[in-house]
Amino acid sequence: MKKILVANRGEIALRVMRACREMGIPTVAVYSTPDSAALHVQFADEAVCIGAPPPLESYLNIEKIIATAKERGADAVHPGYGFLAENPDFARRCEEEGITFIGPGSEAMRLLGNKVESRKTMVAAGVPVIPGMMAGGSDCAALGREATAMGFPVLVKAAGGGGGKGMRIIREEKELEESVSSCMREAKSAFGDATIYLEKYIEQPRHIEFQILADKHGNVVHLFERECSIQRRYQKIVEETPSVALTPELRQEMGSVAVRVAKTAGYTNAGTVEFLLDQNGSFYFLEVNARVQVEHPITEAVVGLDLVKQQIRVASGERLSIKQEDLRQRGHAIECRIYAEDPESGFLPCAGRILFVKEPQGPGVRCDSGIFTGCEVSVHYDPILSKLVVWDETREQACRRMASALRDYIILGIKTTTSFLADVVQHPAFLDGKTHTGFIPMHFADWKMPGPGESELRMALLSAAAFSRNARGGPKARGKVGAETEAPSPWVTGGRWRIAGIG
Amino acid sequence: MKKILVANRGEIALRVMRACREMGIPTVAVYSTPDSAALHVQFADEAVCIGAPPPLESYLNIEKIIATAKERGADAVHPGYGFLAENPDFARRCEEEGITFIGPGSEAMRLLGNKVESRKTMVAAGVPVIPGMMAGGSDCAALGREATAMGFPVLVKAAGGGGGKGMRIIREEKELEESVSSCMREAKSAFGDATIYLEKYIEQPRHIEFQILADKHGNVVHLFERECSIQRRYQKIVEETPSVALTPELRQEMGSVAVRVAKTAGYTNAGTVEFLLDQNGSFYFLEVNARVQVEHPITEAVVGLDLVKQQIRVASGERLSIKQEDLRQRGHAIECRIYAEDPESGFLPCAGRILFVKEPQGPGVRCDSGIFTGCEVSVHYDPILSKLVVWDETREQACRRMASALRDYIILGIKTTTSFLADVVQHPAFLDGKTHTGFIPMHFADWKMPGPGESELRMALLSAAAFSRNARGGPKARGKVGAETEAPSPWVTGGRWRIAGIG
Amino acid sequence: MEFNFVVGDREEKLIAEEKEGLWSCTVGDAAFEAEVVRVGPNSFRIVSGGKSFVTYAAEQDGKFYISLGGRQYSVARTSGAAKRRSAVGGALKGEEVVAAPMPGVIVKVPVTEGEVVAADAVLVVVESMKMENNIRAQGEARVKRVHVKAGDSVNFGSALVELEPVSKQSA
Amino acid sequence: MEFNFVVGDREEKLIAEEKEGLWSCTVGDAAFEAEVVRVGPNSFRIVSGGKSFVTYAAEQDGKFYISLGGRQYSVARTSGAAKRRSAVGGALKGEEVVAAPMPGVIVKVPVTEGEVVAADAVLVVVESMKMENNIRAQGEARVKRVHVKAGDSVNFGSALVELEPVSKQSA
Repeated sequence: MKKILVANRGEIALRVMRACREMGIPTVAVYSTPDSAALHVQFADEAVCIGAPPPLESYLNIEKIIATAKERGADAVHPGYGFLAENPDFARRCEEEGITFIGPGSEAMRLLGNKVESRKTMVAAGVPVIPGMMAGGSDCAALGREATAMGFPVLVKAAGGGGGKGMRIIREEKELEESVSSCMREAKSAFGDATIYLEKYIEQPRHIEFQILADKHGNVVHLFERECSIQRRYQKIVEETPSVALTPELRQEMGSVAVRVAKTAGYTNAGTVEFLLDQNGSFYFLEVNARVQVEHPITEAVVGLDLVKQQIRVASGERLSIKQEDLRQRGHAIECRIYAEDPESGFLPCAGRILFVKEPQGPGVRCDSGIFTGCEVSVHYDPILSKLVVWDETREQACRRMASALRDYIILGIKTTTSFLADVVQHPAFLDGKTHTGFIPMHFADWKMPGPGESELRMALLSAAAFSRNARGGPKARGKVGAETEAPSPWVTGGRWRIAGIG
Repeated sequence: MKKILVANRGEIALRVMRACREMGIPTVAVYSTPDSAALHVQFADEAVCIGAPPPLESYLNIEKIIATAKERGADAVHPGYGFLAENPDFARRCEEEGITFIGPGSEAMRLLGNKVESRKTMVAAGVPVIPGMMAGGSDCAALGREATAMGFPVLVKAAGGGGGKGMRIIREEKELEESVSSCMREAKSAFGDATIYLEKYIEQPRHIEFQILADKHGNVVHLFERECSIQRRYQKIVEETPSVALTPELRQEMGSVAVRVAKTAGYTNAGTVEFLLDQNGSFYFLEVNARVQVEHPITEAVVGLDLVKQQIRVASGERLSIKQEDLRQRGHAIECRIYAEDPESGFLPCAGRILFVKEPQGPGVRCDSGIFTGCEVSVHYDPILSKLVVWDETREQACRRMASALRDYIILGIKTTTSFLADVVQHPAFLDGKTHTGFIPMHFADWKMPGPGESELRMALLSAAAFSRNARGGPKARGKVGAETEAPSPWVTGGRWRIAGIG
Repeated sequence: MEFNFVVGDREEKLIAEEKEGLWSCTVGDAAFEAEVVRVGPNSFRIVSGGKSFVTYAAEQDGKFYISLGGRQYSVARTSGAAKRRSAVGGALKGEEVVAAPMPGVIVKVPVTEGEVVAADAVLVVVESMKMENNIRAQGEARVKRVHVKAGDSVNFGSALVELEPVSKQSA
Repeated sequence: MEFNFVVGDREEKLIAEEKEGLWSCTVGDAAFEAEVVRVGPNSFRIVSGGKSFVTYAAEQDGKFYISLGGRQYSVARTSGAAKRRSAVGGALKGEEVVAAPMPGVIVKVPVTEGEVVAADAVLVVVESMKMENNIRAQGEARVKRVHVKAGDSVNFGSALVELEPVSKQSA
C-alpha cells in the first residue's frame, strides 16, 4: 500500500495513523470544519477538509471521501470504528474504485449486517443462538414442550410490538399457562395481535466476544475472548481479558465456534464474534462486529500482536503468519473508556473545551487518546475522549494498576468518567469477578462523586486562589485558544432557571 | 511490607513508587533541597527533605536515610539504581536496623563488588571469564603457547600502568615476538617495570547481559538476555531484547551460566549478569549488577513480568511463583535513554529548565519519565531524563516504532539525545543487527543534527514569530516558574569568547 | 486577600495571606497554614498539616477546575453576594425556565404551549454527541412557552421551555 | 512586522503580515503564505504550500526552542544588528575567553598563567552531572589569565581562562 486515507477522527484515527507511520505508509486525514486543529489532523501526513460538522456531510460522506482518496493518491482506506466502518455500500464503492478497504469484503459485511439473515445462516452452520419460537395460538402443552426444550426460565413477549408490553419471565412450567394467557391478552389489547414470542431468558448474562483474524487465503485464527459486561446504556465502558468466567475448555469451544462463524460468513480481516454467556456456561451467538473494535488493545496486550498492523497486512493480501497453536494469553488486561459524560446525571454527554490534560504513564499503561490541552470536544460526535488500557501479571494487579492510572489521569474543564471508572474497578463485586450486563444498574445506579473532605476542600480552594493569583499562565491567557466568550448565564434572566438533567 | 522508603530520585523513583502504590504500599520520598518540586516528591505519599544538593549530603547520606525510614515508620527501603543501590554498607545498615533492603543481601553484594574476588569465585565455579596471564620474562615460546591456548588475537599490555602505553594487538603467532619485545621495552621505559599482561582480545564484542531473579528459598530463574552494545562513553544508551546474536542454544547456555553465577554468589532478588560475547559466539563473564537496572523495562515487555513488584515480593520472603520452563520471550523490545546531553559535543551534559514536554503515546510505547513542563534539570545529578521503551512483534517493527515515538517526544529548553537516538535506530548497520560496543564511535563519531531545510527554516521562524506574538501563554508568563534571570551574555565582554566544547 | 467561592451548593470563603509561597488561611472557623509551590503551569504541590498534596487547576469564565487525589472539583468565583441556589426537586412552585443541559440539536418537542404535563413528562428531546436525551419536567406544570422546535440548534443554557405552576390557572 | 533571528551561525529576517491567522511572509528573497493555528499553549499547526506542519515552541531569555518533524531548532531573537559569529576552528589568532559550556564544579586546572599550551591541551576539568569534562584549547596559545581554581562553582558562560596568540610574545 502506498498511501492510506483514514476515514475517521479521534483516538482511533490516531491509532491507525501510528500503525501506518510505523509501517512507512503515508496517511491522509479527512476532517470536518470544526476539526481543523484535531489531533488526527495534526498527526497525518496530509489533511483534507471534507465538509460541515454533521456527519452526513463529512465523515459519512462516501462520495467525498472516495474523491479525496483518488485525488490524494490513496490506494487504501481504513475506516476505524463507527461512521462508515460497517457500511457495505462504502466497502463496495471502495472495491469498485480499486481502493483497498481495510476490513471485510462488502458481501460478508452485508450478510452480517442483516440480523435475520445472519442468524439463519449461523443456525444452519450449527452455531448456537438464543433459542426462541413464534406462536400464534395458545397451545400451552406445545409451548411447554418448547420451553422445556430451551430450558427455563423463558421470556414470553408480544410479537407485534416492543416496549416490554406483555413481557413476562416464566421460571417454571407451572407458571406457563397463566403467563402466556396474560401476555396474549395484553398483546391483543396493545397491538391488536395476540401472537407471542417465546425466548430463552438469560439472567445476568456476561457479554463475551472473540477476536478473530482472517486472511484472504482461508486462514482464520481467534485471539481469545474479551469480556465486556460492564455497560451503561447498553454500551461497554470497561472491558477485560481473559474473562474469569471461561474455563480452558469453554474458551476453546467458543473460540472454535467464533472461527466457524467467520468461515461461514466468508469473513476476512479483523472482526469480533459476540456471544452472551449465561450462568450455566451456555453461550449464544449474538452478532459479528465487522471492524476493529474500540476494545482491541486489551487483546493486543495479552496476545502480543498489533491488530491494526495485522489488518493492513491481511488487507494487502498477505497470509497470516500466526498459527492458532502458537497463540497464548499472558497476564491480564483491562480497558476503561474515558467519555465526556457526567456519570452523576445518567451519563449525559458534556461538550466543551478541555483546559488541561495530563495522561497517565508507567509500566503496563497505554493511553490511546484523541484529546489535548486546549482542544474542543464537539457536540457533533461520539463523546469518547480516550481509552486507558492496563496490563499486569494478574487480574488483581491489573485492577489496582487501572485504579492508580485513573487517579493520575487529569482532565480539567469538562466532566468525564475517570472518577466513576476508578470506583467501578475497585468495587468488591468487580474485584470478585461478579460481572454481568446488569452490573452498572445494580451497583452504580445512584453513583455520586464523593464530595471533598475537609482537607480536600481546603486544598481545592487554596489551589483556585493560587491559580487565580498567577492567572497569567492560565489557559485564559492562551490568546486564540482561550478566546471563547462566556455563554450567557441562565440565572440572570427572570424566573427560576434549571439546567435540565436527562430522564 | 507496611511502608517503603524510596532512596532515589528521577524516573526510577517514580517507577518504584508506582509499583508500591499498585501493591497498596504507601511510599516515602527523600529529596535534596533543589528537588522539592521534583516528580518523585509529587508522587510519594510522604516526602522528607534530607539535605543539600551534593549527593553525599542527601541521596548518599546513609544515616540520614536510615533515620528518616525509622522516623516515618518505613519497614523497607528500595534503593533504585545508582546512589546507594550497590553499597554493601547501606544494605548492612538496613539489615542491622531491621529494615528490609529491597535487593541482594549485603554479603553477596560485597563479594560481587570486589572484582578480583568475584572473578576468582566464578572461575572456581566454572564460569568463563576473559582469559589472561601475567608474564615477567620474555619466554616467547611459553607466551606463544598461552596465546594459542586462549586463541588469537590477543592483547599484550604493560602490567604496571594504564593509558594504553605499550599495548598491542597480536593477530597471529608470528607477530608475537616482536610485539612482546616492543611492549616490554615501552613498559620498562614508561613504568620502570617490564612485566606484561597477555589477555584475549575481543574484537567488536557485544555486551550481552542476563536478567536473573532469585528468591530467599534457593530458587533462581533467568529472564533471558538484553543486548546493550550501543554505548557512548562506555555507558549504554540503547538496549534491546532479544539479541540477534543469540541462537536458542547459546541463549540457554548463557542463561544457565547466569543462574550458576547467582547461585554461586548466594544472590537474592533481581540482578543482572553481564557478559561480553565475541564474534565466534564465545562469551565471558564480566560482572554482576546487584540492582534493578536502568534497562529492566525491555525484559518486562518481552517476558511479561513486573520486575519491581517481583523484587518487592521476593524481598518480603515470598517464593518465586514462576518456573524457568514457563518463561517465553515474545516480540521485541528496545529502550532508548533520553539524556540531557548534547550529542553534537561529545555528549556534554546540559542542565537547565525544561520549558515544555510532550511524551509519546500509543500501542507498545512506554515512557518512564522523571521530567515535566517547568522542571529544572539539576547539575548535581546524572543527566538521565527518561527512558523510552517500545515493544513490537518483530525487531524491524520495534525499530520503526521507536523512531516514530522519538519523533513524537518533544522536549524544549535543553539539548537531549532524542534526535540522535532516532538516527541510531534507523541506521542501516543497526537495522542489520550489526551492533557492538564500538558502534557509536564507528558510525556516529561526528554526528550533527541535520540543519533545517528551506521549509523547516521557514516554519521554525514563523513558529517563533507566532509564539512571541502570543507570548502571554508562553512559559515566560508562568510567574514563579519562569522567574529565572538571564545569564550574563559572554559576548558583551571584550575579546573573543568561546563556549567550550569538551575534548 | 478574600476569595469567595461556590462549591456544589455551598458558599465558601477563603481568607488568605501569602508571603513567599507560605499561605496563612482561614476557611469557615478553621485556620491553617500551607506551603504552595507551583510546579507547572497547571499544578501545585501543597504541604499543609504535615501532609503533601498535588493539585491541578485550570480556569474558564470564573469557574476553576481542580483535580486532587483523582477527584475533580469545580469551584466558582463569586462576588461574595451570590445567592444560595435552592436544591432542585419537589413539585413545581414558581415559574421555571428549563434550559439546555448541553449544546445540541432539538429532535422533538412533544409538548405544546398551554398543555399541562405530569412530573417526569418528556418536554424536549435533544440530540447531542450521537445520543438522544429526554429533558423531563420535574413536577406537574403547565407549559407557558416553548422556545424551540425540531431542528433548532441550542447552546448550553439556552431556554427550551418555560413552565408555570398548574395551580395558577386551575386554582 | 519584522523579526530578526539567529539560527546557528546565520542571521535570518522574517517579514510578516498577519490577518486572522493567515500570514504573508518573506524570508530572504522568498515570499510565502501560511495559515497558522495555535492548537495548544505550545503548539501550532501550519499549512503552507499545500503541506501541513505541526510545530512546538517555547521561549526563554529571548531564545526560542522549536520542535518540528522530530528535530529541535533554536532561534535567538536579535535586535537585527547582532554581529555574525565567525565559525570556530583553526589556530588561535586573536584573544579568546574560554567560557564554561555548562554549570558545574571545577575539578582541576592543569594550566598556569603564562604557560604555552598546544592545540587540544586540557585547560580545565569541569564536573557536571556526575561526569568530568575536559575543556581543551582549540589551537596553540598562551594562557593569559586563569579565572578559576579547583572547587569553584561556575555557571554557563562563566569565564574559565583567557588565551592569547603565542606569536604576541614569542614573535
